[in-house]
Amino acid sequence: MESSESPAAAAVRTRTIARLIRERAMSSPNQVALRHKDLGIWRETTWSRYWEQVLLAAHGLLSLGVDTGDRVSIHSEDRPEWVILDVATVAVRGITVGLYPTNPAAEVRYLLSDSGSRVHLAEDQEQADKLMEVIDALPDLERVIHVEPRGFRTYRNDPRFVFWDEFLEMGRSHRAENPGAVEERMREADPDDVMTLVYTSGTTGPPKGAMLDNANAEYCFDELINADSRMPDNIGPNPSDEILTYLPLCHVAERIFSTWTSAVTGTTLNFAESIETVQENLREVQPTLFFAVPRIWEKLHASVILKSRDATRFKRLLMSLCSALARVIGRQRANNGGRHTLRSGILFMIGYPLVFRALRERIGLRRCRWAATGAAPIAPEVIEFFHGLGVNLYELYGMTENAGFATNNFYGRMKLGTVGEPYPGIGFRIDPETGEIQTRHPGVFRGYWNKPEETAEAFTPDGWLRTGDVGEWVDGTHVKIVDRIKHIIITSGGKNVSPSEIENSLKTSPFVKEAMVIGDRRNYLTALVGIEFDTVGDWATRRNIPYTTYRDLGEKPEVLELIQGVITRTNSRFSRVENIRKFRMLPKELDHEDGELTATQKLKRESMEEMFEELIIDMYSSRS
Amino acid sequence: MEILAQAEYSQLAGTIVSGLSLGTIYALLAMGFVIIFKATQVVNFAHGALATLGAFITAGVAVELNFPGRFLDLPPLLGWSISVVTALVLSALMGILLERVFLRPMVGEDLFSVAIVTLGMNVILMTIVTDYIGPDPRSMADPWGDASVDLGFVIIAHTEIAQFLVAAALVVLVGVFFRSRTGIAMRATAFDQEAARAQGVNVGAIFAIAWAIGAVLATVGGIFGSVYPRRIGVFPDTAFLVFRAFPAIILGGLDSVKGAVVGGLSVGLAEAAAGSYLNHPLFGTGFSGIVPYLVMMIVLFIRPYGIFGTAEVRRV
Amino acid sequence: MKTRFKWLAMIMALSLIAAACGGDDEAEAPATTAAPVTTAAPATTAAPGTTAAPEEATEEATGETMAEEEPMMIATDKGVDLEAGVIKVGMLSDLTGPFGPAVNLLVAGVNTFWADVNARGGVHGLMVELLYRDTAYSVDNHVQFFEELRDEVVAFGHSTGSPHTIAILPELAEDGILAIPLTWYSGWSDPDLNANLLSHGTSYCIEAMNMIGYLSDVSGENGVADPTLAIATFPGDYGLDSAAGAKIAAETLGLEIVYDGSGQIIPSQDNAPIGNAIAQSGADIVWVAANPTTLAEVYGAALAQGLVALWSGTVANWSPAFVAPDSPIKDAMTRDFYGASYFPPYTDDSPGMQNLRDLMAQYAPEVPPIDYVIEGFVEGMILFEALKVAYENGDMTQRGVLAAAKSMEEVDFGGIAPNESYVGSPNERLQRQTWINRPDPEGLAAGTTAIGTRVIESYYTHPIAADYYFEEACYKLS
Amino acid sequence: MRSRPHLHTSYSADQALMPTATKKVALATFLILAALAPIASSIPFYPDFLGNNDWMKLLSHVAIFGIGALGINLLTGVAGQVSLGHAFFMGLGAYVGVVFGAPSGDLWGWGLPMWIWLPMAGIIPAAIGLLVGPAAVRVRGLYLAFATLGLVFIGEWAWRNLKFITGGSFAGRRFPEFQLRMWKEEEPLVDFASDGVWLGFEISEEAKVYLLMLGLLVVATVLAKNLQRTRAGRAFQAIRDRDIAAEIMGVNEFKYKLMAFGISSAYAGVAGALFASFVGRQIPETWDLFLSVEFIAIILIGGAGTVSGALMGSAFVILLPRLVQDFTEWLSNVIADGEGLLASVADAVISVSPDDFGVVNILPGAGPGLSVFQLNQVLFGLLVILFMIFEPLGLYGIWLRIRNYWKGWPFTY
Repeated sequence: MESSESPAAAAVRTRTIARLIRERAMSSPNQVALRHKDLGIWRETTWSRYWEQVLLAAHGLLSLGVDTGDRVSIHSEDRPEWVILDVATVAVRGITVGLYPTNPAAEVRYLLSDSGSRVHLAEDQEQADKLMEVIDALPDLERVIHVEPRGFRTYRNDPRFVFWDEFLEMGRSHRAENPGAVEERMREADPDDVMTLVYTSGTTGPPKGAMLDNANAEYCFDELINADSRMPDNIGPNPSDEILTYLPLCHVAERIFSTWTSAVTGTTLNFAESIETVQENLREVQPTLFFAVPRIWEKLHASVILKSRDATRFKRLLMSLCSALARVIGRQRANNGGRHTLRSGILFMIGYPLVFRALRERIGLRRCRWAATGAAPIAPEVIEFFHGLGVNLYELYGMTENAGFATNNFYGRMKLGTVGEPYPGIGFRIDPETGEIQTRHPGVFRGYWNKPEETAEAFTPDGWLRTGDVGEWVDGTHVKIVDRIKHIIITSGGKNVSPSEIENSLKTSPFVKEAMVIGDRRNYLTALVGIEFDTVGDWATRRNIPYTTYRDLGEKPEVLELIQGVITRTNSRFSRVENIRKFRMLPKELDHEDGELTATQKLKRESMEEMFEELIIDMYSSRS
Repeated sequence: MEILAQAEYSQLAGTIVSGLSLGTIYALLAMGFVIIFKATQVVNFAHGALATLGAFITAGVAVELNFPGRFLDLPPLLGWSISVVTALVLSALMGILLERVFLRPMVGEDLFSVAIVTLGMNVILMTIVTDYIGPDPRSMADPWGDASVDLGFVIIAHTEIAQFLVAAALVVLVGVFFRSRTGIAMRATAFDQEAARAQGVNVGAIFAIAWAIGAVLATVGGIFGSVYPRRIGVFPDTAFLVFRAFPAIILGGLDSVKGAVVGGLSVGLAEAAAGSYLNHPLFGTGFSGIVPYLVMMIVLFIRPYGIFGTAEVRRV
Repeated sequence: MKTRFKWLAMIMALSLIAAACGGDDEAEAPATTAAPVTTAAPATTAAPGTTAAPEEATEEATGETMAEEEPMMIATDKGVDLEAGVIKVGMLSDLTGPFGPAVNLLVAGVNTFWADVNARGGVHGLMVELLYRDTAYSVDNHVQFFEELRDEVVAFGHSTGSPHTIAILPELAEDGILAIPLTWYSGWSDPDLNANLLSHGTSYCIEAMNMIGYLSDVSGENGVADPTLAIATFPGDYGLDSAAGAKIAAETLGLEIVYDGSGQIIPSQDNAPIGNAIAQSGADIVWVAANPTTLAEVYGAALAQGLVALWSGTVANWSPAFVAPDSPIKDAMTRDFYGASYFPPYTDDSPGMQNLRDLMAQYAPEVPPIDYVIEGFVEGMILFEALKVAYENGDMTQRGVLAAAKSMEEVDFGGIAPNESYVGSPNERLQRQTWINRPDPEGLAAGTTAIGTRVIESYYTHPIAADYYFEEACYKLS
Repeated sequence: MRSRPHLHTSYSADQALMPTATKKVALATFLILAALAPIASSIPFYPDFLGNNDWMKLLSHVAIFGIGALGINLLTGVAGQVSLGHAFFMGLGAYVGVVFGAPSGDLWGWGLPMWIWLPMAGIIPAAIGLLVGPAAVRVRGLYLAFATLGLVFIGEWAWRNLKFITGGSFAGRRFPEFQLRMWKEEEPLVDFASDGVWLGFEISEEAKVYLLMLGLLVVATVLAKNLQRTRAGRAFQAIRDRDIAAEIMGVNEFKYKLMAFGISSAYAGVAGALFASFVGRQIPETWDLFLSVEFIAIILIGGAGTVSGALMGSAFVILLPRLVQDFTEWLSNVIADGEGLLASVADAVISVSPDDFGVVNILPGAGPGLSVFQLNQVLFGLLVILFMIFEPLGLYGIWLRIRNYWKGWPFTY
């Protein structure tokens, strides 16, 4: 079919993800493309069935009248239907808009009305209920697809609702009537077609929909996903790889890492049941490629430390020996660009059969050959630890606006504490004045949806993308991210302090979940600290400290002492001006829905400062 | 004609006497078993060993040690009674010791696991008792010998009369005990150990008391199972009496002391009646031995928790 | 484990004491030793001829071809180690089962006998070692322990229980191993069963015939012309074999059986109804084959109902406790009871018994003077003879010992039991003598009798028993 | 998915008997080793004694009791119905087997081949079990235990009186030998009842029987294990754990309890027939309460509700007396050769000669203190007690702990 087309046509044509998946379905129809867990069993979907579903969904969209450039929004946890509808939308030249499952009703309203979505997928009753609260304010919305049948009794008579299976049925009949309609539309696909709107999380101000087009994606396919050199032994992702999909697919990182990687290289996608079950799903799937945000790595790290504390005396002894071993190995490797030195290799051969192998099996990274962290800063100790275990964990850097394309720690050339080197051949510079990182390459987005002013702000006059991040060169090759420009604290003494560095150092403690350093235009630094309820609770139980709630636990004198210890330790690593003088415990667990965090669990600093104003004032007024 | 009727009449009377005699022994053993079960939730498979051990201790005290006869020249009945009381105290201590050593660690464990522990106790006790009894039955040296009263239509041995009186007295004593403070505490413990503990009941002491009572009742049963006309002394096979008492326990209901008495007597009567009347070849050898079990199974079919047993509350 | 709980599974011929004659014209039997003298049947073995004087016989038989100091060539396979000088003998005993207490005393006799033999040079210098296994009277344990010892021993010194012994017969036959059954089942005379067994003593069946015959005579003397008979026994070979003997006697003598309780006594159950039924039947003679506690139960019940009759039973029924000073039934028993046994009592004044008492005093002073040990000596003597003959035959293989045992013509026990012969037809070999005993409370109290009885008839054979022609077992174990 | 043991892509994979390759290999190795026991002496590093006839017998005994224990485990361990009637069904199976399998003679016997009598020994007890079941379903808990105890006594009475089948009390009869015939030919196709040469190895009768029992045990185990993961198996467990809740969820309590009774009785029957033929001769008293109790002890010691527990339990109960015996034998040798601390300590409590003092008398026969055989019994009882006190979950609990120790490696959970 492909070959029947003229080379000229092929040259014009753009390789959309829909097209890539169709190719996979042709070349390896019976290989497993998707796997998801249903009632305890991992159900498999082959490439041919995957494509079949995409095709039906695309026809379904056509039958709903989705036209080129129409927006289709998806409000769901990660699941095959997410990907299928996403690809189907691209196939019919629509634009996918992803919503975080945690988005509350107000944000749903904003996102849908901002994007002007025509077709919406609400996964289940929960999302549908959110939608129904605000649906009257969404004149553009025509149809709502739901995937879970349960709980839709009340909406049964609402003509706007259509159940996923019915939706596919509609597609089937549409295909019977209009065979080849989707293929037709796919052939028309243009590199300039916007394929998706990725809403930035919006640590400041309302979210903005970054437009990525097919050309952006294609550049990403070729230069990022297929960049073999970034992976160990120069073996890029391939069909024998397994990926666990668990971060929200509306985020650009997960989209690149899951949907796009799978489409380009044929790896198998495994959908985690939910974000809560990631650890268990990891053990089951044992992915070979694994991308995670720092929060997940910190959690894995903490769970290892915690569980080893519970172990029997002998195991504990062994674990502490092997952790020391891992630290030595990790440091050796970190200093050697991520490769083993002779010494670390020998040590690894001792530790592997004793503990590392079993440990990696337990955390689900036994077969992981490449792992990455990004989207937020991470403490170097964590990377070192995983390197010690033999997990090749690299920090990389990118953002929605440049299709995730900026820097990467390439295999064998990694540098701890940096986000790596700029990809070869891209435009990358650090503004000498502000220290802001700026990029220019074909992956850079087209602009914000319906926001020309903001779009203009995003670019320098000479057409470079402003990332908003302050960076500095390390050894002239690697880049270190200092902080968001907006977050940099300038103390009243005039010193520039990067709070996230301090915060990350605090968060390496298994007891600290959240930390926010404050001190802009103040005499000294202070911090708001949120404890990790599970681990601190466990710690308290062991010491027979009774507690009731999160707040109660956080205010126990013993816990305050514990956290003080963490802060003292962190302070010792930083210069005096960067030391935290006072801290207060957060009285509640931070939450997206309460507006303290973004959908990607980043602190909304401004609203935090507003919400916990009293605590902050207290830290700067009282003597103690 | 009249002679025949006379014979039948006296056979009936004889059957009733031997049935009651058997029944009281069953009742004594069943009561001990039930009290232990009720208070401590232990199915005591070593109850037979307790009975044998108790009877052996009695023989030892009365004959081997000749206590108190070696010090005092008392009338036979008084002297022997002192021996028996001494033996009962020793048996009670033995019961307390066994509970403390083997069963206290099992509190809260599964019923059947505990039963296996008592089975192990049974092996140990029986091995030791058998070794010490030796090849011949050990005499109880009871003061009644083979004396009997002839009522014309039936002859009753003195030991049987003594047995009825003692058993009746013990039943009354147990009844009184359950109305005492300790008895009420035991009933509370049987009902809910945790709640009883919360009310200040010393549950450990209750366990010890239950085992002491159980051992004493077993010993009395063992003694009467080992004297004329039943036996001429204690022998390891005394232990088998307890297996024969099982139907009595179930019939009355595992947790009912009243049931143990009623069950014991009715099983004894049924067994004796079957022995006297159901001896047609069609029933084969030893039919009377299974009559108690047949009765038990029929009763269970009609009342799955025995006649006086508490129906277990079934919860979801 | 099961059998360990089986306290009361009783049965078997506890008949552990006994006797039989033999000691009449063989007066020359050496009085100084417990070891009897044997003459082997000459034709039964191809091995060098043996006579009573082994050393000389060997020299003669081997002739000049063999140097005087050169040891005799002895064939061995299992259980005999000539270099170590050890003979191993298996003992399948019920040491903790229902007969444990009695068998342990018996075993004391066995041990004493062999201790004496070993002290005096063993079997031609070979020391005998006994390997005990506790079967606890369970067939499966019996078979298992047989298997454990099968390749370790040259023969089995005893094997407790008839069904148990029959269970290992095929394997005994397969390997040609000798075993001495510790039961007195009449079927052992059956050539089909006894190929590998050395039975001894008077069978349960014939013992019952002698006793019923004797009591019928006593009744006649007492003026009861046609006495009626009641029978109450255990099930199994012991009870039913003995009941069969009683019935044969009753039939021959024309006695009416007014109550037939063969196989009715069950140790784990209440046996008082049997006593009641016997009392109801009004029998003149009662034959019981059970054990002491069940006899007491049946007798007690009948006595309580006022029955007075001639009670009789095997030695396995008897316990000295019946006539102990504080026994409730001492007087009634003394009046009513007759006991059969098949060897003389411990207090017998034969030289063999005197020697036995001396040895017991020397080697096992803690064992009370009790008749069970006599059976231990008898077994030991039979085996000792068989081993000696086998040595002299130059074949101490398992099969060699069996062949030697089966060639023994006249085993003399020095008066502690009737002589035994293992050649000839079953009827020629059949033991028919019985000792008849009466309770003797005075003797027990005075310590002149260990078991509380005195002998009133020795080497007694009633015409019924004398005329009895063995064709098959009185009671057949299928 | 290879090397991803937890990635179940179907329910059958989730419920697989042998979920991992490691398990398969371990089991296969174990089975091969077990099957090689008869030629132990010709295999290097293999404990020779296992090939001896007496150990072959002991291990066959373990296998047979293992089959029986699987049955009681199903009823008591899995379905939670404590039954003391197992001995009855074993006896029933044995006598069904003998009637079908033994040659006719004084007693009943139809002389049919083993492929008939062995299955019948399972089928008929199962049928009787189904007949008794409806009554038993009404009764619960301890009362059920004692009601089924009645069955054993009624059975004993029946066996005592059915002399034409059982041979009578304390007399017994011979049981058919293990021989495979097509029909009633003279020469059996496979004769397990005599020594012979298999695959060039001298195989004794005992070893042949052992191999047969091992094979039957494997079949019985696979069936039992399989049953546990079927709908019925899950229903049994549901009834055990919360009977009313199970019923509310649509589990037909009556039907499944009955089914558990039937299947358990079939296992008991087959085990009984095998046991009787294995010993060669049995008396009716074999099938007594203590046999039932022994089986309850087996599954409790092994760990109720688990197939491997049933097998480990029977090995424990059958082999322990032998081990205790060997131990005391060794101890008496130590005392006899007499030097060293152990010997003097042991000598203090054990008397080796009549004038010696000690709690235990090493000589059989009457003497001061317990005989060594009585000591064996006391030790056995003590071990059972200590076991239950210190490991109420049974051998399976120990196994679980060992397995979890490694499974959780390098953590504890």
